[in-house]
Amino acid sequence: MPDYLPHTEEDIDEMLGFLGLASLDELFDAVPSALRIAGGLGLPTGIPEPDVLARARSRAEGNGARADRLVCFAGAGAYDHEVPPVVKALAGRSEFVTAYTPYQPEVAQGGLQAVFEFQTMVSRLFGLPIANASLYDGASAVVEAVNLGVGATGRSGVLVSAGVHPHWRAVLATFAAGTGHRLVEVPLEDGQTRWDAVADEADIGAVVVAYPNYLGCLEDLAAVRSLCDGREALMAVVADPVASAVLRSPGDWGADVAVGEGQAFGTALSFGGPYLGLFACSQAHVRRLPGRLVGETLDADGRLAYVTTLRAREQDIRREKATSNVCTNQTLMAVTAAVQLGWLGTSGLAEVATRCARATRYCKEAMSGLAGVEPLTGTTPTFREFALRLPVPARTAVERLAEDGFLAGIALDQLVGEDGDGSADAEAARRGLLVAVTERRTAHEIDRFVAALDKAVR
Amino acid sequence: MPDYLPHTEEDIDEMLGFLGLASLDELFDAVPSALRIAGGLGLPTGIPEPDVLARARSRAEGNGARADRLVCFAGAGAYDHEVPPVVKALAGRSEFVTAYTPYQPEVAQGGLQAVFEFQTMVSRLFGLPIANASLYDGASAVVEAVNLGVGATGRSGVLVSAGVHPHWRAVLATFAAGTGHRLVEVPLEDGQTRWDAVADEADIGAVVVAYPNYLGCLEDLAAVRSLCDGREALMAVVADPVASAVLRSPGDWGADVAVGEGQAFGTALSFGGPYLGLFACSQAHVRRLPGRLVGETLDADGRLAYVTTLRAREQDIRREKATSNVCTNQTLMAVTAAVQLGWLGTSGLAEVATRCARATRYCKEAMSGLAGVEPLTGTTPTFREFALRLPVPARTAVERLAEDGFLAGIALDQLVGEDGDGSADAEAARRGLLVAVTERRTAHEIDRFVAALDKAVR
Amino acid sequence: MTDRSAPGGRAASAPLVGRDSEPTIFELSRPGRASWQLPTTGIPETPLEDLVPDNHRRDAAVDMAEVSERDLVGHFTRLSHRQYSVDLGAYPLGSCTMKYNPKVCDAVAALPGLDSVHPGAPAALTQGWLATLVELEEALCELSGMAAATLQPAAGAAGELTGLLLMRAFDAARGEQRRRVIIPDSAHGTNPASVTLGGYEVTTVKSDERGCVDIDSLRDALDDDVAGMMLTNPNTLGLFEEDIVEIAASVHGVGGLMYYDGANLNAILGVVRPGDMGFDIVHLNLHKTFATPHGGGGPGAGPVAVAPHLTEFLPGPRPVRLDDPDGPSFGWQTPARSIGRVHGWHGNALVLARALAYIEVHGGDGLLRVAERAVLNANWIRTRLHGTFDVPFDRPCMHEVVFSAAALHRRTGASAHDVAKGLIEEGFHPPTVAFPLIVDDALMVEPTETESYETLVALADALERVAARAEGGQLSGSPRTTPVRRVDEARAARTLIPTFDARR
Amino acid sequence: MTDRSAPGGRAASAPLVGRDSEPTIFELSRPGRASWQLPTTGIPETPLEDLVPDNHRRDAAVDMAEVSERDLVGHFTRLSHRQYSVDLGAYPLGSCTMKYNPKVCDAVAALPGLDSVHPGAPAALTQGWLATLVELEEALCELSGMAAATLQPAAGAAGELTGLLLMRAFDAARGEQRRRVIIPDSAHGTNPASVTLGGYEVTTVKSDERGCVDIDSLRDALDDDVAGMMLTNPNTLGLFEEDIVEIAASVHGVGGLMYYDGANLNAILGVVRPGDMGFDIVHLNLHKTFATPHGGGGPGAGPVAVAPHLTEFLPGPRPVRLDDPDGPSFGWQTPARSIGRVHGWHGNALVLARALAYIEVHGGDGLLRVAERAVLNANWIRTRLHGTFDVPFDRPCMHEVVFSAAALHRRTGASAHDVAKGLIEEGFHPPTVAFPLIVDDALMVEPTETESYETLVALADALERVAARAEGGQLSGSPRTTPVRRVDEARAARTLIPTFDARR
Ligand SMILES: Cc1ncc(COP(=O)(O)O)c(C=O)c1O
Ligand SMILES: Cc1ncc(COP(=O)(O)O)c(C=O)c1O
Repeated sequence: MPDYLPHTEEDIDEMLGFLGLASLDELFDAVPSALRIAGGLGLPTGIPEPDVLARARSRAEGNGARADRLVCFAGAGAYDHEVPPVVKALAGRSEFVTAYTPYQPEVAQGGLQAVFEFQTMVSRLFGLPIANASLYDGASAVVEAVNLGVGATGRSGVLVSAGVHPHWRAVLATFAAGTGHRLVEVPLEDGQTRWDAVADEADIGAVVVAYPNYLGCLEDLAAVRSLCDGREALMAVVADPVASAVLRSPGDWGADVAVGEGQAFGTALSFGGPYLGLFACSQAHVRRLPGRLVGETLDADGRLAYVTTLRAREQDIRREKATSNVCTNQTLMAVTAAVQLGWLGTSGLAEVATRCARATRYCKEAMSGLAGVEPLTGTTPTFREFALRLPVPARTAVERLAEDGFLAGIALDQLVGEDGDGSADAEAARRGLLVAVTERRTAHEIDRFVAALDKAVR
Repeated sequence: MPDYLPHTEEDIDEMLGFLGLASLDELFDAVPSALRIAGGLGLPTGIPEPDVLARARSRAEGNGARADRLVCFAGAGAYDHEVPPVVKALAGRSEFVTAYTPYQPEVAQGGLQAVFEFQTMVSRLFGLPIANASLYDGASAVVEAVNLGVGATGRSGVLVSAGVHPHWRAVLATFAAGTGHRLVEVPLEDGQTRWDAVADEADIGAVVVAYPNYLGCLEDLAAVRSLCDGREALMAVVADPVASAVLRSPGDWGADVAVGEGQAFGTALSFGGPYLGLFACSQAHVRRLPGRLVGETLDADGRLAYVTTLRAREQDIRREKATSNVCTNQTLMAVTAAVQLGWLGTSGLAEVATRCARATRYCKEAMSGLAGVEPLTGTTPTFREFALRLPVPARTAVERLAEDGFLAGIALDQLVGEDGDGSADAEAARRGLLVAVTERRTAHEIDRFVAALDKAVR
Repeated sequence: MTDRSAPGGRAASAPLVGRDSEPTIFELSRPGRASWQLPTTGIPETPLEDLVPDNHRRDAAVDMAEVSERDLVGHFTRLSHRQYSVDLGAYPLGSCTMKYNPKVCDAVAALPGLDSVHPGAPAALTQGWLATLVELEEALCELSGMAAATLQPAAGAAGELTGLLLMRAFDAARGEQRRRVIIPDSAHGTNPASVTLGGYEVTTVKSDERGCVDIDSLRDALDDDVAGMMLTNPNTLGLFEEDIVEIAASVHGVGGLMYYDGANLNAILGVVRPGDMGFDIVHLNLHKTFATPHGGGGPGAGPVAVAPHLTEFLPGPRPVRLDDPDGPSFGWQTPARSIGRVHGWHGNALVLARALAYIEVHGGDGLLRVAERAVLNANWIRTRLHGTFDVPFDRPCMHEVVFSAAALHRRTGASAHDVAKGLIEEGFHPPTVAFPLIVDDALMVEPTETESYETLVALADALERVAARAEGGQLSGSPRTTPVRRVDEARAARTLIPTFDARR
Repeated sequence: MTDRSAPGGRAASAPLVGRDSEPTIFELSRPGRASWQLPTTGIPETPLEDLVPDNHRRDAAVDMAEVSERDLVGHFTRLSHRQYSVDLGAYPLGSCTMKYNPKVCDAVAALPGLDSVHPGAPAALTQGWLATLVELEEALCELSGMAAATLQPAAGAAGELTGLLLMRAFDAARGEQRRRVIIPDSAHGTNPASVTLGGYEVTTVKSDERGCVDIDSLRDALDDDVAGMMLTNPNTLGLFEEDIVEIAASVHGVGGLMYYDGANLNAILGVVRPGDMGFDIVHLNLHKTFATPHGGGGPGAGPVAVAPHLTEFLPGPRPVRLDDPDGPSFGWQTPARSIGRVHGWHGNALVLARALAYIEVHGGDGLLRVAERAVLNANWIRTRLHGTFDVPFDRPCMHEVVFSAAALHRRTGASAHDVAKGLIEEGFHPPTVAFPLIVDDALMVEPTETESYETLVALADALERVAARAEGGQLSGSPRTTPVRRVDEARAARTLIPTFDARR
């Protein structure tokens, strides 16, 4: 059966002859024979495409949680938003999909311009003049924001609100082991960060706050700005970009850096990746910007052209002194986001955000009426996600609701840590359910969901 | 909610102003007001895309016979062949999909060259030097073949083998009402045409035979050629293009015209359309060729170029004297076929045909062993399809087997006519089941199918 | 410039990096290379010799191109870069209605539950498809003002022929055998061709100085040998036949039927219905009005809707609603005096599904907006270019406008054809040229409703620049910027090379 | 030539009909136009004022482009025509492994049962995904000769950093705090950058005259402050480090770990495994070796596989097989001394699914063929162009070969950069230039296994023509045939315009 290799027997013979070799094996003469794999790899032999597809389909059948089967109320940074066929068709064009990083701008104007437009859109959304061409995901964008903050101030202390997504804080902590940043977690109360709890912390280079935070709550960013002013620390806002469509922008609140997860703009749930790390900052920090940046310029004929720029920051030139080690990023998702935002436009973007807020309010109100169910974050305003305290473990509720056709949300203890630590907090987390409601959810779905939850928690 | 119309209110005002009109309504002043629709169309108002998709999905759910749910043993001119993702990706490129007929060759070289390649492939497959750019489907190709034959000979009698697909014969008959052709059906015996039954027919312009015929049987084309020679009639072969990959080509048998249904080359079952009418003929008849033809030429710089040619045959120039009224054809399916045949190549095309023959043989042998089940066409060799006589009505068998997960085939009486005519033949047809087995069917599927049939006919 | 048609994986043949030709797939081919992969089946590998009798078996495999999947992809992707399309830019081909087609319709047509259904499966297992067809038929009847429709015809021309056979059947049923069908001289070429195939003779009536059917000529042509008249309205000049009621009455007066060529329906969606104008038979070009992409030449679909007195003749079997509360909701039915099948199965089903999606997403309100914007756009172009080209029939048009470059031609030697080639250099696909035949050097512009005001302005600016270049005698070398320059059509017909094998 | 960036639906900005610029989407925008459509939900239309407190609400909507769906499609389709890609032609970028990616992998990634799964759904509802991840991990371990792997890292560089943190954790667990990591001077830039982020200092060792690690320099650099060494093998010159066993032994000898940068794994698939060479930590660039299309810059995936002594430090939670015969087959587990998460969820899952499909379709046998053909192609190019460009380290290479245009540069003034631009005019994407840094005027060619012999010949011919043009001093104006000509990179950095709003 053919594979993807075009070499005919004659090709191989002719090429080997040209090289003066007798066999393909001799190509590997440099490899010490003692190291060579004897008897072939311990992998099955290749199977034809249709069989591969059939296997993938059967695995896919094993995913009960498909959004086309369970109505999705899960969020926590990954949202079931509308992606129209037109966006898939455009972002899926093979020129965008099968290109490399635009090292040769003359034949990469298409991708470069799309990223330039993406940068402009992110810059406008976050209210900051500089936005890069993407990072891996929201988590990695937070890491880079902290690195920038510490690098810019020379102070390694970082205040991190506990409202930042638990996974992202975990990633921050992992990488801080290398960079040596001193992360100080700032606790929440009723869904808002208690900055006063860390009033004594000194030597702070950056303050990180999420807006809205992972419990869906709006934080007081004016307070964060003055905290930063007082300490000459950089203010880094982890912004939900859909919320940013109706909330005051990070830039407007005075943020130096704004980061976020861009999955909501045209990328499927995809079991968590590839997603899209958004990164924007003020002009002052452009030379510390991680990742790639596209700029406008002219060609030899004076014609407008685009090119990756300020390359001197990057590791291929700067090596161990680079501002970041990011090389391959998530350009295709950035192009996708540009297409999706182009499709939404000014009114559609606002409309999606407004509809999310409406649907969330509708759902939250209905749920608060259920016996034994109460909001976890008191009366703090939430945007498109909220946390409930259930009378039963949230995991149990999720399990039961799956049988009724709903992915009910994310059990907080699953998000916070795999096992919990047996404390009272852990017990609270076990009963916490995080529910997200996007513009795709209908009143009918929500009504049924509320009824099913009512039944499930009895 | 936005629709697809780009006009803003200001655009409309400005444009109306430029035209000196006060309202959009005035654009229709030429339409007598008595005729104007009062109170709008009796259609629902528009619904947004996601709702449209949801409705289409729910209709799709209503199709139990989807080939992704029922294992498909149905054929009769529409086959469940392998179409790889790469063919869908290429044939689905929007440049091919959203272009018009190539009236301006300078900006249509892509589509023109693809059709030129398609013509070459069909010409090679059918063993005839001329092939057109496609007709609507197999049925319409037969009609055009007959029109060409009658036109070329000036004789309106046409011998049509009863082995030609019953629907296609029906279409022939429908259109013969206009053209006045005298169609003479030639009966089958054991799946082969009894030409002797029409030995006395005179004034014959064309003889039409299918190879293999709709019951899957191979016909004696040498006999047809001598029949045509004796009457100076044109020999028109309705060829299954997959079978042509391993059978002697129509051209090789001496056919003047070869037509066929090209769905098997990359087009989905699609509930019967759009499919692809294949048409090839000898050099002698090129000026009677129906439909479009792409030819090679040069541009002003002497560069190779493609263009639709011999346009003088076509109705936009020839009007009532045109060789055919076909204007819009099935170019996209022709391009698809070129891609699919490019993917198959010499070896793959032969392989598909061989595998069909093998799978059919495997299935036929297993079925002939079933109690009460016997082949309908005796020992006549069949290729990738065969007919069985069942002890129960075939429709009943199809119904029962659907419950076991199979689309068991096509009940012959359904194919021959909606209601049958109550005769003994009709009774035979009622118990006839036409089974097709493509290269996609596995031994396991066939074994299960045979077992299920065994159960179903008891 | 040389004609390098070298094999190898260069993108040179894509316009992106130059204007070299793309070799044919046969030139990229190399024996022994392949890209197919087929499923594992476990079926015994019986040799072909045991499966096909010797006298039927071909000696050698059919020689196809042999390429790797990589080269297949390169080849067709590069070809696609040599092809203009609606998705790349405006395509103002008159009579063709090259509007933008919403991608949601593609998504509907690609649903596995629609595209993988065998057409011969029993009705009980295809209820979703039957519902699709019936709902579409009902919508088309509402839009055309007719009683019932067949969805079988695969294109407009197939619809025309179907309609003419319906006329025949109607005639025959009343014991007549009329011989003539009237068409205006402005009619599309498929009309007369279909008339012939329908077994009728064409009687052509002239257009008057307003571009409409000349009523007197029509009256002269009418007698009881006339089976009917074929007409588009708006006609192929983009003009509404204001006397349509009178025309229909005259034809009906001699016992003829009125046939509506629906290729121009886009102009009157929701405004006026063919049935209300007096038509008895209507074909609709779904690939024009209802946004099926044209596929570079097809597929389309040409359903035919008819007035009550003709429904019993419609092709069958037809998808119908059933009444049985216990059985399935939809089934097949063949009308009592059906003319028979006109398609191998049920018509171009996926095109029909797209059309239904298009109608649903627009709704009755949206379809009216379609017509309004289409007509607005055409009139804006007409008025704007009024001084640049002649407008032979100079009054408000419907969805398209026919200019004439005849005066320009006489003055500068640049024909409509040259103008078209000049416009290509400006980045636009040209309008239709040389149709309708009754206008010398016709340039037929149909902007469609999906083009924006800015695009219209840019198009008009471009046409003005081209006209100015014509005055300067600079058009003959156009286009210069395309993958190939002006193509020698005469040579193609003279030295016919219809396949790679015919190349010398 | 003017820089007309006019709005309007022209395809002029597509190379098909010319070289005009495509306006930005913001220039195509017009207030009030839109293309979004959202589902009908029946949810009460509470005003935003009641949903978001005043002090949090923004005053005005974010100003985005406002275009119709038609213009959106035109814009991005035209942009796509201004973008080179593997699907259009050969892309011999050294170190990047731009092979053709089978479309079947795209089809797998697009399955609704994979791409619509929420990453936070419980394990019981995501068994198919867990199976995918576990099977991929097992295959990668077999290919690399390692014991276990994390699939979380989103790209090669993320994998590197993960690997360095594993080193730290390993060090810490044995109560040490080593400070240095050794890398060769030929290493990819991400290596040193990752070392810094991992909290280590970089010690660079020189390459010897054969292009390999200089063993003596290495020995000099080694002491018990060395946490480990990062190496690719074949190295970035495309050469196999023949002394790898000795190198590994030396590093292990001082208690250091060996890190394998798997970006070049394509060369040795099925031939030799990093584990067998003595490596302890291996990252794999799935987007290079395992055929995920590179997306114009990403996404990729950089799983990290480790030897048994490091598995307990791997990031978590990890997908694992479970033993419980009654429960689900797969679950999540966090290793005892895990360094923690390195990704927001589970890694670039759809990329991982593609890689598994790629491995399955090739199988163990096919992957060996991949390596053989890749190496064959590179050596053919090396030998063929041997006389045209210098080959600084002139001996059999693996999957890529580094030429130097230094001599040509001195002689003619044409740099590697100029050669690259000249090659574009020939229809090919250029090789990597200016990397690796230790070669002057480097031209690094990696043909990959999916390019045919004919393509190699065409590429070599083209490079020879370019070299000849360089001798004739004709390269400085290249490329002439592209949508834009040579781009002023310095100006972009000098006058930074990173957004449309920064345009003056
Ligand atoms: C006015 C008119 N009538 C009829 C037709 C024929 O339709 P089709 O091409 O679908 O056969 C066309 C198509 O161009 C047309 O424009
Ligand atoms: C040798 C080598 N190492 C590491 C990398 C970094 O991988 P990534 O771009 O996936 O981060 C690359 C990518 O170009 C490479 O070529």
